[in-house]
Amino acid sequence: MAYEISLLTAMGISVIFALSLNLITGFCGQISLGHAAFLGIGAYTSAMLCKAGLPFFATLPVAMLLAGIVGIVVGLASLRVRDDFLAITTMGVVFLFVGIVRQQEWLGGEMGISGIPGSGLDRLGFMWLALGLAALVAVFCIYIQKSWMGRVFNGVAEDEDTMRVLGVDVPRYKLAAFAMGTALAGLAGALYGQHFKYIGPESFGFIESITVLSMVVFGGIGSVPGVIFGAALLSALPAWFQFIGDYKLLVYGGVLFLMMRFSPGGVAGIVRSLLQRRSAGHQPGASS
Amino acid sequence: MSQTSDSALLRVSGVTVQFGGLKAVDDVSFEVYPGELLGLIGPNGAGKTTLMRAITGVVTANTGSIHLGDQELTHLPIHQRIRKGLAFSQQLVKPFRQISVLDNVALAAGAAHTRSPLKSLLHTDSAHEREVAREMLARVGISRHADQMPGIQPLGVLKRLEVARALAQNPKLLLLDEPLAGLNSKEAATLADTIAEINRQGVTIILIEHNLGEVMRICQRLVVLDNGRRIASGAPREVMQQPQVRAAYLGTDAPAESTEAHSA
Amino acid sequence: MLFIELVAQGLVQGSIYALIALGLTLVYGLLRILHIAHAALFTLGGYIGVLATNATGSLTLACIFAMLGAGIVGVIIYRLCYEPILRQPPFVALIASIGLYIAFEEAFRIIFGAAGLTYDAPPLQQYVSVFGSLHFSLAELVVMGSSLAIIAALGYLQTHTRVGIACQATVSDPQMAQSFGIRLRTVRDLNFFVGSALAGFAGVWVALLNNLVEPTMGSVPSYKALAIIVLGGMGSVRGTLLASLVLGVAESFGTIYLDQWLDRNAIAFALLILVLMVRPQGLFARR
Amino acid sequence: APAALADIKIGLNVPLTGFAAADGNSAHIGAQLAVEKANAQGGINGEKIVLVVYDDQASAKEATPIATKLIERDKVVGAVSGSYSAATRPSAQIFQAAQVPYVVAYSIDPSVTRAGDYMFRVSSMGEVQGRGGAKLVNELGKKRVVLVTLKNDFGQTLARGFKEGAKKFDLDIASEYEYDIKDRQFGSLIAKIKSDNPEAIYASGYYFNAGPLVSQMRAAGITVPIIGQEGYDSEKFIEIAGKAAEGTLLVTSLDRDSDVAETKEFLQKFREKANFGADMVGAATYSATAILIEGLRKTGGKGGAELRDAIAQGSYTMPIGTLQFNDLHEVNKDLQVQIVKDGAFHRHSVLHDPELLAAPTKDSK
Amino acid sequence: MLELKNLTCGYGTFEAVHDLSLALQPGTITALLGANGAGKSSTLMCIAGHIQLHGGSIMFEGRDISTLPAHDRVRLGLAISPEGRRLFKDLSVEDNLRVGGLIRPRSDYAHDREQVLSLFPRLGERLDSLAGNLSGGEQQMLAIGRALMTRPKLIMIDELSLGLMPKVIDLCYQALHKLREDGMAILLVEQNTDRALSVADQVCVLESGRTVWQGSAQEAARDPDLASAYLGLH
Ligand SMILES: Nc1ncnc2c1ncn2[C@@H]1O[C@H](COP(=O)(O)OP(=O)(O)OP(=O)(O)O)[C@@H](O)[C@H]1O
Ligand SMILES: Nc1ncnc2c1ncn2[C@@H]1O[C@H](COP(=O)(O)OP(=O)(O)OP(=O)(O)O)[C@@H](O)[C@H]1O
Ligand SMILES: [Mg+2]
Ligand SMILES: [Mg+2]
Repeated sequence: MAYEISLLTAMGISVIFALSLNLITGFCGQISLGHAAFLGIGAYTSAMLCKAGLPFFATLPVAMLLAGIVGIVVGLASLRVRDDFLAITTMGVVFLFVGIVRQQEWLGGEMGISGIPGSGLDRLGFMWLALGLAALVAVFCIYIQKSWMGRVFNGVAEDEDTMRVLGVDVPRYKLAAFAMGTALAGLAGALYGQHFKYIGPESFGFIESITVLSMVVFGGIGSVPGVIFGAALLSALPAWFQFIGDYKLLVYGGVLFLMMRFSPGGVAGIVRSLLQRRSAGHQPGASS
Repeated sequence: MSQTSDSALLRVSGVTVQFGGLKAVDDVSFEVYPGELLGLIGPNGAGKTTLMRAITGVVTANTGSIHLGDQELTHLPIHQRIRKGLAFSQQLVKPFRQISVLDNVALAAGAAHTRSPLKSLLHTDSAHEREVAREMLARVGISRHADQMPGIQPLGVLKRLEVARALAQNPKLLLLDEPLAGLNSKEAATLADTIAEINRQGVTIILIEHNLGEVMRICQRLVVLDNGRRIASGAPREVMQQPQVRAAYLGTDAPAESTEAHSA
Repeated sequence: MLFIELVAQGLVQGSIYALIALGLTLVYGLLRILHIAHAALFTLGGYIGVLATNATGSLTLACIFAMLGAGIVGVIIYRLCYEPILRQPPFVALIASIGLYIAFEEAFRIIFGAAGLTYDAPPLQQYVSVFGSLHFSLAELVVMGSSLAIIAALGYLQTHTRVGIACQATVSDPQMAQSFGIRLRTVRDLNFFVGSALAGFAGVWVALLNNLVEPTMGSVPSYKALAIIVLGGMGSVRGTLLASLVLGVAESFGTIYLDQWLDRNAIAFALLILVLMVRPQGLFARR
Repeated sequence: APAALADIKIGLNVPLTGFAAADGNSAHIGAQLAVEKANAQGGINGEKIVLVVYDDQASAKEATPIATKLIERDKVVGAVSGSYSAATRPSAQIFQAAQVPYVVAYSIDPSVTRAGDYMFRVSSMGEVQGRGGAKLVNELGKKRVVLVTLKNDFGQTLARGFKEGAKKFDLDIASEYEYDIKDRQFGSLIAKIKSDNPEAIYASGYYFNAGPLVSQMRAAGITVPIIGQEGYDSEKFIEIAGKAAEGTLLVTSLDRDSDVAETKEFLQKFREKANFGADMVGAATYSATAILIEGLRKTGGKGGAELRDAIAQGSYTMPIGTLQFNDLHEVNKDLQVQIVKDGAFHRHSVLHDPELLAAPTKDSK
Repeated sequence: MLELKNLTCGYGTFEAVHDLSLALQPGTITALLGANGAGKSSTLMCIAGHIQLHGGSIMFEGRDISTLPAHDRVRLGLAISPEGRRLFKDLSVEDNLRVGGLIRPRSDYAHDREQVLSLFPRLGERLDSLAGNLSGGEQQMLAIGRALMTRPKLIMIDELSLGLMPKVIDLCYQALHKLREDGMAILLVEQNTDRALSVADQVCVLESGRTVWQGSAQEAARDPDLASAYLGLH
């Protein structure tokens, strides 16, 4: 059982993390290649505070707050750049994060932090915590989609100039997306540190950023159920692929590539087109 | 009407816009009074669109100032100018392609909800805005297309969508950049009537248009630009009689009347 | 003296970056995709270079093979991978490209082993002194010279020839470009071939400078080359060269004087972010 | 397999894919050799030993579920880490909690053995190796050194140890530089080092850093001794650096010219199986696995506390030296100094200094 | 010269143009008219090779070009100034003209360019500007100029007068007369209906993709229904 518990906990954390990126990239259209930095900020904040004697649950809001604040700062910087420039700037953020953290002795430097005090929950309880939080985050994301904020995000994602013409304060919305997305990443980070009991700078680097973006795009960018599925699947894939041993990453890379090549909308895209085909079968001529 | 510059709704004074070495707008001043329908005309490349963009903040004026009522707009970002009561439809139409024609207009109508991120997060209902949107679509005559996607609409529909979207923002001053382009004469006349009607209902309008027939028909006053400079202004007929306007705009040989009669 | 030597070393490193980033610039300029898998072609070039040199004993032949090999694989990647998803939003191509890169890296490892390959008798290792006390290996000199020459040639091609203009038109509006007699496929194939061949060429020389080609050889270029083309203003050949050299020199000094605060990658990206905050369009805007 | 129920399973986590795959490969071969040898000698009371191997990509994220899986699914009686610190650290916590003995081959993170009494480590800590490096510099009669440090946990602990030693031997550290594990071009670094004019250079790194580093230093005209350590200890280093490798000294644990039968046999078997010569990583993982198996022999295949105590008590003659665990389950041993001569590693000297090279104990900070 | 036989085309399953038959002679102007969404632009894009044919065929100078790719059609002498102008926005005006001249021998470039610039002097003043920065009217001039640079036998112009000031419209129509005299066939899409009717030799009116009226200009002038029913003239 412990194996499944551990896997499910990791999945829950990945789901929160992926949804948080989806908020920024999927909803608001601001591509980010450096999201792992915020996972890291959350993880380090929570771990340091736990070690300082704070109970784990008290560190959660602090981790979110700190990640969110740094997120706003990064957001402010990224207001100046667009599209691919933004992508590369955010990529820079993650390299800076790793570059700075690894030099900080008080953050454990290259060694990272281990022996993080427990949360008081047993492994099963912690799994339910992770899954529960993941569900909450998912509900929150769906709510955003339905609210006016979701509409504005969509507009900003498609054409921010026109949104300005409609009287929308685009920078503030972008910042709001960054703040919410990075705070949630901070939450995921706190859980991450607690789950793995060890964190180091390399755990929050470019690779991790790319991995989470893959989860989002693989599931179907912008689609909450799709992203949940993508995150759950891709986070477990390497473990399930143990049996192909040497070919594990080869297959992983291949799967990513083939998915994009044949269903650019990700899993959500496949589901959507299946549903469409079915409804078209029932009532010919139906469109949209 | 006693039209002093104090009572002006929009006051543009000494605005210059420069792109590199090119002065697209060169020291232009004019006023728009409440309730007016002002035609802004001039040759291609005269700087009309640029002037409109300077008013709305899409480009920043190098010099000069812009006032709406007693508020200075000159250094405000676009969205704040819009919130103070400007709305505009652009020469190149840019609808949101992912949402229906109706939702495009509804999004514009929801300005009250989208004022701040927090407000927008707390509102989900859009029935009222969709109602407004339907009304606007009906007003410009494209109700039929309400539930279709904008991506497949022909130009004429998109042009009117753009006007409807601007109207939905419930502006004090509406700037229209060539709304009639791409419409045939009947459609153009209808939309021009709509514009005049909107104006009668109290919305002040600046209309940029090359369809002189309609311009002469519905505008109360004209401002003419050429090479970035204001070369004339006044009542439409008088302005069109001025030789420098005729030379710049109509070609020296064309009698003004023929051009008017032509589309009227 | 040390100052000059550090500048010189920075320029060597910068011209290596330029060679790698240049091909990426071409591809990016044409299709606007962040082509991470470009770095895999760089690695491929390295492998072909080492294997061919060891087999034939001729570095020149090896360069030709590597360029041909990388070029052809590049075209195949374009045809099979990017062409069908061109209309999709850019991150689709990005993720596909990342997937492809991972798969390539793993394929190299499985085929050639994780530990990498070396030249049996690495050529051009002699050191020569320039201006008295500056020392370069012959290989370093060739890299610098060829990257400058290639960049000059490409810059000229891009702005002064019909092919260059046709490419630019294709970037701007592919459909309309066809209506002016431009064969889209030909232009894109050509671009991918040239860009990938340059990556292959760079691979041979980096493998020679390190005397090592490893499966992960492309991992640094995969992102650093992206940073460079952004710094250079996306799609500008001149900008790419300048950005590469600036970065090379900055790293050269940074790794000596800033290593207590930032590592090499962080220096590169700190520079990038700094420049972008001042000039959001990069050092050179396109064209 | 039908006999599987009776088999005794031991676990191994190694990086078979990803950036550390080359080391993972050697470690895997080392572990297999140990198991094959034991099974050839009749296993444990006639029961075969089965090695359950999982790829952890040298990453914490992958390692955690693997450790759980080894314990829960495969029900291993003990396990070996053939991986880097990033993967070994979190695994250590899990094995400790499950009370499954875990023998660590070459991860040098101090927190591993601090995780609890089910943890064992067969290689010397980074600090110890670093101190050994300083001693070697002193024995060479050099005073003015430049310290080049690989920027990761391995490099930094080495540097820390070296600096401790340097203080003791009164060495003058002229300057100190760090580089990234991905670096292969060291032009600017070398230019600076030349201007420092040192008498010796202590440079940490793995063979893929060290190969280019050493050859570039030699090409740039630096002739002073270069001292490396375990990370250099692979034939690949000599292959990459070529002639420039000649004369390079390394402080390690594997003596290629050893007269010890175990070592000789291991070196030969490894070359047969791997098609390349043994390296430190392979030797350490072999030793860790062999020690775990010897422990199992003593308990007759039983795990848990019995196995822990059995391992802790013995003294083992291994390719990496004669080993005995202290109260923290770290080993005290001599360090081997190897020199590259005629394209191969040979014995240069042995560093014997029980005090300087003492492993940390439970009481040390 | 160009003959459309039962041309049917559209997007996916949607048919934008249905069963259109039309023949164009050298030295004539054909006006293609109709309300918004009638399928005019689709017809032009289909002839240019950018929309797939669902049925029927396109003959050019006696040769079936239905399946010929777009880049070969232009070499046969078919040029288009498309809806929305579709300029190469981040190329300069000069470079846009150069792209237009790509299929011509290098030596003709200077001469062709002179001709276009004498037609639209305004472009001559803006040669170094990026096409995307031009004003609406200037863009329209460039789009037509770029098409003329290919020295076509048949030019298709979508919404000729869109966004142009009266003076330039006059110029354009004068130019059309001249091109016709030189033997070029012209296929014109216009919303400025009476202007188009005044120059056209042949008229075709579409409604929802179907041909509802076709005939010569004289017939068009005589048919009282045409103006009111289909063309929205008062
Ligand atoms: N972003 C820009 N950069 C450089 N030049 C520009 C830019 N925008 C406009 N221009 C130039 O400024 C001049 C005025 O352009 P503007 O679009 O204002 O003209 P206009 O009066 O609207 O013309 P039209 O009636 O043709 O739309 C033109 O010559 C145009 O080329
Ligand atoms: N890309 C597209 N995908 C699907 N349908 C389209 C597309 N483009 C146009 N249509 C549809 O095809 C029909 C004909 O459009 P077309 O643009 O040819 O009309 P048009 O006569 O040129 O109109 P306008 O005068 O407004 O330019 C319209 O109903 C339009 O909605
Ligand atoms: Mg305009
Ligand atoms: Mg059309």
